[in-house]
Amino acid sequence: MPDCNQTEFLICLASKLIEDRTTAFVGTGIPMLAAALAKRLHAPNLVSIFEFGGTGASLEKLPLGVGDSRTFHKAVAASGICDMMETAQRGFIEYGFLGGAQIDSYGNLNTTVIGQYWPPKVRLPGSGGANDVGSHCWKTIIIMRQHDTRRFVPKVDFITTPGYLTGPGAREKAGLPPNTGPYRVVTNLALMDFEPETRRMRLIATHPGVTKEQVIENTGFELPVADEVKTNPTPTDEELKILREKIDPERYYISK
Amino acid sequence: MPDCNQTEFLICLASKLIEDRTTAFVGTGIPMLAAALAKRLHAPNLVSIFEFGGTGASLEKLPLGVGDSRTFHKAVAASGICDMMETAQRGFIEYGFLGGAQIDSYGNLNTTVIGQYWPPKVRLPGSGGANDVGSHCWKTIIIMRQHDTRRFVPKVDFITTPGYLTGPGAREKAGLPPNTGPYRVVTNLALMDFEPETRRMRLIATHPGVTKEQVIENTGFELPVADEVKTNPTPTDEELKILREKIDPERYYISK
Amino acid sequence: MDVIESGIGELFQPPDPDGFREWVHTKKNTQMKDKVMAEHEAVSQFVQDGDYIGTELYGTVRAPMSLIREVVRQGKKHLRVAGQGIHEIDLLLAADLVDALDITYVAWEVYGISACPRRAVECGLVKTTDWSNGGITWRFKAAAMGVPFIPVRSMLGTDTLKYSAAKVVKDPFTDKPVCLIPALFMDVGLIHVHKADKCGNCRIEGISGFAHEMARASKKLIISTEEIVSTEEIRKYPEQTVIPYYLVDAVVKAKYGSHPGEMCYRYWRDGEHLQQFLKDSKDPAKTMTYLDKWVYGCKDHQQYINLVGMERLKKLESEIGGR
Amino acid sequence: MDVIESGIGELFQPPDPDGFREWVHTKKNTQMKDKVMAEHEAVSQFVQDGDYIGTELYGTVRAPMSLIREVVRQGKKHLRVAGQGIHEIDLLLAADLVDALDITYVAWEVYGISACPRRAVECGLVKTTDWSNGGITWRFKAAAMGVPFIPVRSMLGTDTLKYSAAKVVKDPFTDKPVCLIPALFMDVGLIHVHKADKCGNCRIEGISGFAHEMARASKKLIISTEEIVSTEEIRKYPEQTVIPYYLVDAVVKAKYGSHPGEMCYRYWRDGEHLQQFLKDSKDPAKTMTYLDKWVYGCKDHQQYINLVGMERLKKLESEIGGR
Repeated sequence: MPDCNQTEFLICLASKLIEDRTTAFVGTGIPMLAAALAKRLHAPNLVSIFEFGGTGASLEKLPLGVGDSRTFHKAVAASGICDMMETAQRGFIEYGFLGGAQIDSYGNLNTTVIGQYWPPKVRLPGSGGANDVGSHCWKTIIIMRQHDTRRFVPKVDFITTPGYLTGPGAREKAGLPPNTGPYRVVTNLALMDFEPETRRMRLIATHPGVTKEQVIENTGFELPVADEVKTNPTPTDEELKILREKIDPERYYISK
Repeated sequence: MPDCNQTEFLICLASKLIEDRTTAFVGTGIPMLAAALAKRLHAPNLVSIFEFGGTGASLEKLPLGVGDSRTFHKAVAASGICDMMETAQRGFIEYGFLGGAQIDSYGNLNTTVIGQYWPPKVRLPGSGGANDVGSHCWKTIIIMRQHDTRRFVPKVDFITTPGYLTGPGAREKAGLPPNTGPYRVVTNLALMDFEPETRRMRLIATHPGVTKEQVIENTGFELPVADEVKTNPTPTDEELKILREKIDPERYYISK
Repeated sequence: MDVIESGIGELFQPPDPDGFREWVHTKKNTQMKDKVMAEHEAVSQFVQDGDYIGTELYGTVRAPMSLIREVVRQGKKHLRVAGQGIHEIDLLLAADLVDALDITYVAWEVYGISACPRRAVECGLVKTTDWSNGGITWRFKAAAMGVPFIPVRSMLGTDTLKYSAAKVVKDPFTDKPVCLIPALFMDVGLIHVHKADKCGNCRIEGISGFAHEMARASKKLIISTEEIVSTEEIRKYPEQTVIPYYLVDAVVKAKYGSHPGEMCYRYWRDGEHLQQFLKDSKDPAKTMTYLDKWVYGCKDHQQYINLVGMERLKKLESEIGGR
Repeated sequence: MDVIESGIGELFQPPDPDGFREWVHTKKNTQMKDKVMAEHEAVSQFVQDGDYIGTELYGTVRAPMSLIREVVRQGKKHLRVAGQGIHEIDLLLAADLVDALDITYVAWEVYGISACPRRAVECGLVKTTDWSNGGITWRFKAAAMGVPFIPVRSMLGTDTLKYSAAKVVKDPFTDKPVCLIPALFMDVGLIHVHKADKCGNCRIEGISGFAHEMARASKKLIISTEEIVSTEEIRKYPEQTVIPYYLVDAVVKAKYGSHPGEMCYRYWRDGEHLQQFLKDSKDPAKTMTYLDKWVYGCKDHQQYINLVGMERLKKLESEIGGR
């Protein structure tokens, strides 16, 4: 591992998944840093969309939440939540970023409760915009800071946000827009995609120093492995410098 | 008849139907003049709402259409058509004004076609906002410039805008908001209301010099007569002066 | 939630949210880039024969008249058209470019009724489906929301519903009947605004009519604008952006683009011009003479403006109310 | 249009467009008149025990914090609450005023998760029904439209739907499943704005969040505002009015009314204050100490502001980004 912490590694890796000249629905936390980093490096034309109405902000200062004034500082538009959700619903948003307390092999996510619904053992924050992002964006990128069997589970306690649900065709059958769904899963150990035929999560790259076996061991469901497993790139000095000095100088996120 | 034409008489009469401190959904033509006159005389606190977004304009100059800039000159709000239609749909608009080529005894109005639907013998302007106004406003005031048997018919060729449809309870059964519907009909001969039990049009007042019999003769359906038939007030000199000099000095409407 | 009644009107453009999404994903570019082009280029590139098109607001008020004249000039055929119809739809009808109208109101308000739609519809040349004004705008709104329909409480119980393509269902929450209005995703939207930057971020002064909804309901969107402003200016007041750039395909500079209609806070309507057309419209030959002079006779909007003359335009500017 | 699935969540406020209309017609005054009053009067007059209330935007961003503190001060009980929940819902929960939550997100974003909702929900004191963020906002939008529901393509296929009170039906136009979100007509809406006139015509700078929808979905609407401006100023730029006067029942002047949250273009959030509360929230006793000091200990918003201190507030003003 390079001279950076896991969060920094994650952010840099997630950032590289964003293509230039696209739109990304940006949520609180790592997605904001990844989008800001991408915008300063390889994706200057990225338009970030925040669910409370900010479109195309400069991202000079890191937003602390999806409605704060930095989400629309020097933005091209500042509207409201319905407009943004409907923009996603109409198919205008390429990338969505999601996280969760639990994930299963189809990329279904739980951010609602641990245990039964009510009263729950642990009450989590809830969907927020996650369900909408996961329903409407073309490609959702899932970020999981802790890759372990408590979080990568055979069955999540509550499907807050749809992944591929029960497998191929299930999203469409449920009425979700076709050809949408989880695209990548980024964790502190590895990078996964979803195998096109089965829609099951698949290991495609590990972080430097992490073995395939380690990843499989820390996954609570059967994890297929791609024919060729690559090694994820270590953050460059430039990436780390921008991240630490420009994007999150107060270390709200990257110190975690 | 006073020294004024029928249009002027109509406008002054319609104007008096508007109570102060209320809202009125104002359409093109006589409604605009009636609202402007009411606002200058007995209803200074009237808030006029135009379907393309103008709310509470000063009405210093007469609008020539429901979207023109005079409909929101010094207005308190200038939004769009959906906001206005939904404001009516939520029950915020007291009065609506309607007209038509044909009307039946339940106050159903036709402004779409004479003859079959397509191809029609005569193509009329269409609903415009009339159907929405007639569906959602609490009290709709119908203005008919020509009271005759060609226009007051047993059955309209096309129900563009709902009156009481087929009678008591029919609006509610169709899904329209309860306790709404036609309130008064103002014509060049008389003033009618709708009998509460039957929801049929009823003669309640005639213009000076017009007899009950004349009104009945010019109505193509059975027209019940109220126990007491009043005589409609002649426009005052003040009303006519304001109407001619302030409201429609170019005589767009009142010369017709 | 049973369907109680289905309108028998033809659905000239059936709602297809998935098709719209797919179109956006494969054909629409979300890059912020310069989209300024001449009206000729915009219309030839983005309007095709057979397209379903919509215009906002309406013929005498902030309508994209310079773009409509260009559509007529290029003779785009077999169009299906929605929107409030006044002068703009008259021109399309007079030039015989329209096959079908989703119609709500085709008259000239204070001025009377134009003969163009009457002729076209009464002789059966143009098919119609009727909606209320709320109804047709809610169709744009449903599309703007990315859903196949929205429920409303208009049109119920009437022939407006019967001859439309709306449906009545029993609402599963209240058990009362509601009207479902099908979304109207358009091929092309044409909107005239006060200010836009070169990427297509737009501002509208005064009422916004149905610009918000139509912009979002259009696969291809051509903006004409009185004025082009810098993106820096747009970024300064982001809450004033009614139409964000990613919805827009072309930005056409068109000062006086709403003439002979008005543009609030800028210029008043040209009543003389409008009333002359209305008179001419009664006679098919005179209607063609009007088109020959004002549309075919001008190579572009600039020539049209020259023909109107600056004296007239300055007068109209002086007649509009301020803030 | 068969119902394919019905969420099993409790509908704490079933959609009733006719009831809302009747309420508007009999109780709401459409007269333009002076509605400025003290927060004590506004809350005591327009919030009742058992009311269903909503707040906009959320605890750290343009939230009606001074009004919420007044609701807590007056101890309004058995509330049912909707909205994004951060600091504002924490206060209501900490004071034990809430029976039921329509919940979408109750965490503090960058700062972590507050213990207040966890305690309240995990011990079963407060009932919940979950929605997505889009879902709950669309509930306001449906109410703002005056209809019983709107169709959306969120929540489908998930437990978010199963435990909500939404329904899935087959769309009669496309034959595909869509989710129907029931309208949420609220008893009371609380919204904090940048500018309002004394009648309640309001302007919001920057993003409008869900103010448009919530204002229109509320039977009673209390506005707090950073600044009161003249009606003449409002009339000059009518397109900037997000909330027209007729929706509003009370206008409360509350400079720094969003503190400890931010108010865009005016003042930045008070991070220290927020993080201190978040720490305190872990311990019920310390949570009460916070309430004692910052809510019960202040007779009104002015005293609260005095307690915060002008030095701190001036610093927050200097930290907010400009245009």
